[in-house]
Amino acid sequence: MIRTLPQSGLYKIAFRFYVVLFYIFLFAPLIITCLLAFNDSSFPALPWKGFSLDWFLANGPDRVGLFHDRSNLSSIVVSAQTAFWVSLFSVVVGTMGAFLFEQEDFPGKQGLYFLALTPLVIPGVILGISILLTANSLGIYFEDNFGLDVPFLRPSFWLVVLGQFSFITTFVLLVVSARLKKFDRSLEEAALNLGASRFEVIRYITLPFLRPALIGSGAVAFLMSFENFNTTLFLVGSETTLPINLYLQVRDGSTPIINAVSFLLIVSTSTIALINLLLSNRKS
Amino acid sequence: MKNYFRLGLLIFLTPVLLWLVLLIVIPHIELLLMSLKGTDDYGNPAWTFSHYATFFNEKIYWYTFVRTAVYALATTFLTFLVTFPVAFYITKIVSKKFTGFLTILLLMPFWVSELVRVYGWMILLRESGVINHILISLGIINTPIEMLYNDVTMMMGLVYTSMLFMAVPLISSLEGMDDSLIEAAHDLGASPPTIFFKIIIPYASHGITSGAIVVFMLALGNYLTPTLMGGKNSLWFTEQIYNEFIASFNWNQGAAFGFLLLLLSSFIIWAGLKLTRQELGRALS
Amino acid sequence: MKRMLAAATIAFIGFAATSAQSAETLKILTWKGYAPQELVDKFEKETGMKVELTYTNNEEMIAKLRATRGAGFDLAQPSQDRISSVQAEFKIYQPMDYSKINGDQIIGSMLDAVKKNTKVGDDSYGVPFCYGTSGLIVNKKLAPEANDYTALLDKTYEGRISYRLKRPTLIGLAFAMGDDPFAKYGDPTAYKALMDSVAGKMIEAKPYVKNYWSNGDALLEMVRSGEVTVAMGWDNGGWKLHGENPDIDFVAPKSGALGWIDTFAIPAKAKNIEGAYEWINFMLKPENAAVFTNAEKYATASKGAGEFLDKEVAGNITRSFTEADIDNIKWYPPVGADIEQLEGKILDTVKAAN
Amino acid sequence: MKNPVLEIEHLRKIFGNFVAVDSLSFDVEEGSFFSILGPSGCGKTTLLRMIAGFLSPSDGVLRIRGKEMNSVPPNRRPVNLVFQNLALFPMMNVRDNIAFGLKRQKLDKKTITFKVDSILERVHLQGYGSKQVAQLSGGQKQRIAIARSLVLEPSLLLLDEPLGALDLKLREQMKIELKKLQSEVGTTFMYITHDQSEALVMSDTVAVMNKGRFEQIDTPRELYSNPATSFVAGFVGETNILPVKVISNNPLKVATLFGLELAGVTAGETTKAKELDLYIRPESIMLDPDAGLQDINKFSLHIQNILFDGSNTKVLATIDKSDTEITVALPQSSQFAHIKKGSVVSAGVHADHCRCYARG
Repeated sequence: MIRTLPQSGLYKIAFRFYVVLFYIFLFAPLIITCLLAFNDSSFPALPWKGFSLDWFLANGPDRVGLFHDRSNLSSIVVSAQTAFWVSLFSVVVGTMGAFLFEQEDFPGKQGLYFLALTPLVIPGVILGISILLTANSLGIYFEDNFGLDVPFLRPSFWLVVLGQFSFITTFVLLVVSARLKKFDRSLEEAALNLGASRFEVIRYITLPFLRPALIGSGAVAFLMSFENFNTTLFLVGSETTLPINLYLQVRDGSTPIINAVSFLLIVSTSTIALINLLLSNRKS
Repeated sequence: MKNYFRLGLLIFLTPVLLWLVLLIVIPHIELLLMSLKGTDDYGNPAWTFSHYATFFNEKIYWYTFVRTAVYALATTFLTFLVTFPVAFYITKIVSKKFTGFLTILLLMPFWVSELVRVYGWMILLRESGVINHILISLGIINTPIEMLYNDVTMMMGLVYTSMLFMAVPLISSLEGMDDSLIEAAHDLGASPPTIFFKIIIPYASHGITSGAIVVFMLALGNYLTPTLMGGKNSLWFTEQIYNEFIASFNWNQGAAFGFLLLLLSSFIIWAGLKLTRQELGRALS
Repeated sequence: MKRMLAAATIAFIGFAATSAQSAETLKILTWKGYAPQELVDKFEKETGMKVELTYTNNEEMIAKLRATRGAGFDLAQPSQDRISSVQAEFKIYQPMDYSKINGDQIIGSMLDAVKKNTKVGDDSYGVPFCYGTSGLIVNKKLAPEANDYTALLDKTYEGRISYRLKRPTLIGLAFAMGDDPFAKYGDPTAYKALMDSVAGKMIEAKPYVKNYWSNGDALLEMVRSGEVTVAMGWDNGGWKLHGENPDIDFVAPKSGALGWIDTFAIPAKAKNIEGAYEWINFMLKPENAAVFTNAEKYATASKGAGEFLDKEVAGNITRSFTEADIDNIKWYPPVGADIEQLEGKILDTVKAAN
Repeated sequence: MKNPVLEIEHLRKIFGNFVAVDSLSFDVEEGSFFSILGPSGCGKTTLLRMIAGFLSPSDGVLRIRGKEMNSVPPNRRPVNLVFQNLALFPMMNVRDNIAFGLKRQKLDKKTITFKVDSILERVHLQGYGSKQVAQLSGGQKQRIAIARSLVLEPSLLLLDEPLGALDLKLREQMKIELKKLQSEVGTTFMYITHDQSEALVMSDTVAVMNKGRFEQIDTPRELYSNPATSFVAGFVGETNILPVKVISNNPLKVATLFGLELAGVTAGETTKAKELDLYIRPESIMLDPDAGLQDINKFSLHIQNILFDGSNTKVLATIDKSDTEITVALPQSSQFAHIKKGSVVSAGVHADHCRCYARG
């Protein structure tokens, strides 16, 4: 049954076979996507026509490689900027939320906590349209009554940031809360007792303790934002994020340039994951 | 002394309240209001339930609605079936040396955008795709088979997309399980199925619930996978909403659909939690 | 120190990120292929502006501009029949100042037609850019008989049929059934009855459809690879494929190809209005328009472009259209929002049907 | 009393309906080792946290060196607390832990280094500055926690059962070390414990606390030999308790339930009750007493069991022919080596050691 109990040979082999199949299932689409980024063909399909870096380097007129494709490059930049602001805001507010729910007491706390969890169970599409509708109504209101045109109340960079922030914050809140639960409150009292102000307690004691959770949740927030499609779809303005841009291309028909983008994404994220793994291994 | 701590409360409470009220509560009230706005017979703005009436009167809308819900539930169950053995293998069977490695390997594909993963499947499965190419060159088939654009493929895509969110809670709850529980059950003469159903599943139920909630939500609210991998029959409710907003310019109708989807997801999650006697707060943390 | 450096780097990235947009840009909401890289480069060199393109289609273009209330973009390219009703309801465009348009480079009759069709109140909103037809893209070797929209419902081509689940398909099939849907725009009840019967036929023939394509290149790839032999699509797509494979070509359906004109329209809150006019005039310059037509095979509204065209491009029309076919082109009249809503529901029904 | 460091008047703390600390008034003398001894839940931690400032009193006044503290936040009070679980900061090394409070006082680096080094020396941990907290042993952590507070030279050092987590041997050792340390540095220590031996061994003054009130404040010796209440008599040190009936007053004569008559003294609050509790310490029972001793109650003991524990060996025995079992200390001299299970021994106890309290 488990490693310490005797297992029949068939059981072991069947299990191992299943797990191998599972991992093949898991990686097949990614590997094939990466490989075809180097196929010297105009379509992301077999047969293999030879190795080529065209889809990264070519500069027209028949093929435009990723490094010369302005729309894809700029959407990568837009996504990175979005993810940067989203992770910054959500880590700040999520951490404050964690402090609020773990360390403070006030009437209605349970209800508010429940409310803070709901973004996880609201479909992203709904979140996107409800924020779009609100921003739109507010925008029209300001325009009609004050003649003001508030730029972030229409589909735009900052509306995307707000939309993603609205649910990613809950993830940060959960991760930081889990860490904060393990925090020994007497450390705080000890610091207060040694003369630290409340701010100094947070600065020198609580935040250093939370640091792994902050970094971890920040990284997750960055990736969630970088990848987000459902919420962004309705909020995106003229600055298209990478997933939206890729979607338009996949829907419109695909050239191996999408494979090239995917290859970059896969390689860079796995590198980050590996570095992360190595670092955490060395620490422990 | 009192004020001292109240100030702290205020500093923490304000941004959280701003976030929840401005970005969650008000937008959903607006969604509800929008779904109730319409025009009366003379074309003046009026409150109306007509958008909800449309939903119930047009067979096709609630058909899609039910279909989406059923498929999302099925996806959740299938995802559990597919990932549980792997989670079990990683935590309980494979030698401990490989546990970390296999877990990382399991997580890696999910760092890549859902779109890229779906795109990978499209390259593999389409009629002129890689699998067909290989099958033909191996002589197994003569003419290519279209494997994309049908419900089975779409389900597979949904399962693939959401596996991680089932695997992680399963692994963490199984990891927390002491092997000696299984050893003790074995020692007391329990058969493997008994151990599985009486010991392991109840122990992992917390992880199963939280995984199931997230997977269900992701499947229900998915837009990419059904649109790109689903076939000519596979209208998904989110696509319906998108169409109302984008193609038909009928925001009020779209808002009504959105609100119905929200009700549906809340109801199913509520029912699921009630059935398994768990609480949202615990299940998600 | 290390920490301060890290903080500074992060702050720098963040700010660099948000302030990088300051150079004068021209944001165009357009169709894929309507702004070839070659012309963008040339325009940027001439004016020093930076061009940003967002690819979209008619529906999304309108939805996006509605949501932004006409902001975020400096120029849009909707079809001429999709402007007036949307403008009347949502006011997302600003009146076109025709004095800033170099009218001499535009085919006169087409400019007048667009002015007339995009008129709301006293103002008009569109300038023609290119035109074309929807009809059939056929692999003549594999489907020699396909010459009307009805081929899309034909069991002979089972699993080899593709069309867009959008209004042109409904309209084309309605014409093929011997009716005139455009005549019924004014009578929603009659229009609905007609479209219901079209939808009935489509649902009946649904098992023969391979998939519903949603945008150009995907379809072309399926036809190119032989996955699809009969499709409803744009003429330029068929002609593009004809260049690669002579078996494939655009076929003008017997009951009439559907003619559309795509335009330039300036969103209500465009920032770079001068740039938008410059772009319009630039794109309609005969030599530039010819570059576009040679690359994308769309017919241009530019008057003098003919002499710059490749021979093979010029030959496309005569190959696909007889005189009678050209006379038989059904040009889209402006369409109302009620008609589009009604069609949306019918299309949903078709998609969801088993 | 010379300078009191801490003065407390009518201090109360109420949680809902529960009175945790009930109108306490007491002073703590400068430079003394003051312990509060009481069972868990008696309110001693609440009292301590009010002094440290983590709880605000419901009523009453709290002064340190004559300054009222009620409205002073914990980080401004001249008291420091050694936590039950020590609360050493795991994210800092030993030096940073000790320097934490000094840095908050914005002292310059040189002074901080100097102070940290000298306090490390004082607790015999020179050279441990760069160690991580996790690398220290239990006793070392203990000393670091105390050093971290002492380095701030507080008016009053509060210690909340800091030895609780240590094993027995180490605890014994630390008791002595703490006592020595206190007399060396001269800081006033206020020590909280439920372990009577810690309180008795280290303190100058012990307050026995029960249900939010002090039962007795006294020196350890007085507390042990002259407990003011039945609670103190029962809580401090080991004791045998026998229910008795009063036969006559002046001099007091009582009878146990099985009929043994004993001469005794009354203690604690005077009472007219006919039924009292008789407290006899195990070590006040003499085995084979000299026949010539005066005022001795005599009886025989039937030895049931011998609980050997070195110098602390005791026997369990029943009195006369009853079922009532008492504990008697057995000095480890050869004189009593013959006593075995089943032996019958004559015994006596001085009337002054038969202390009768009202039944509580």
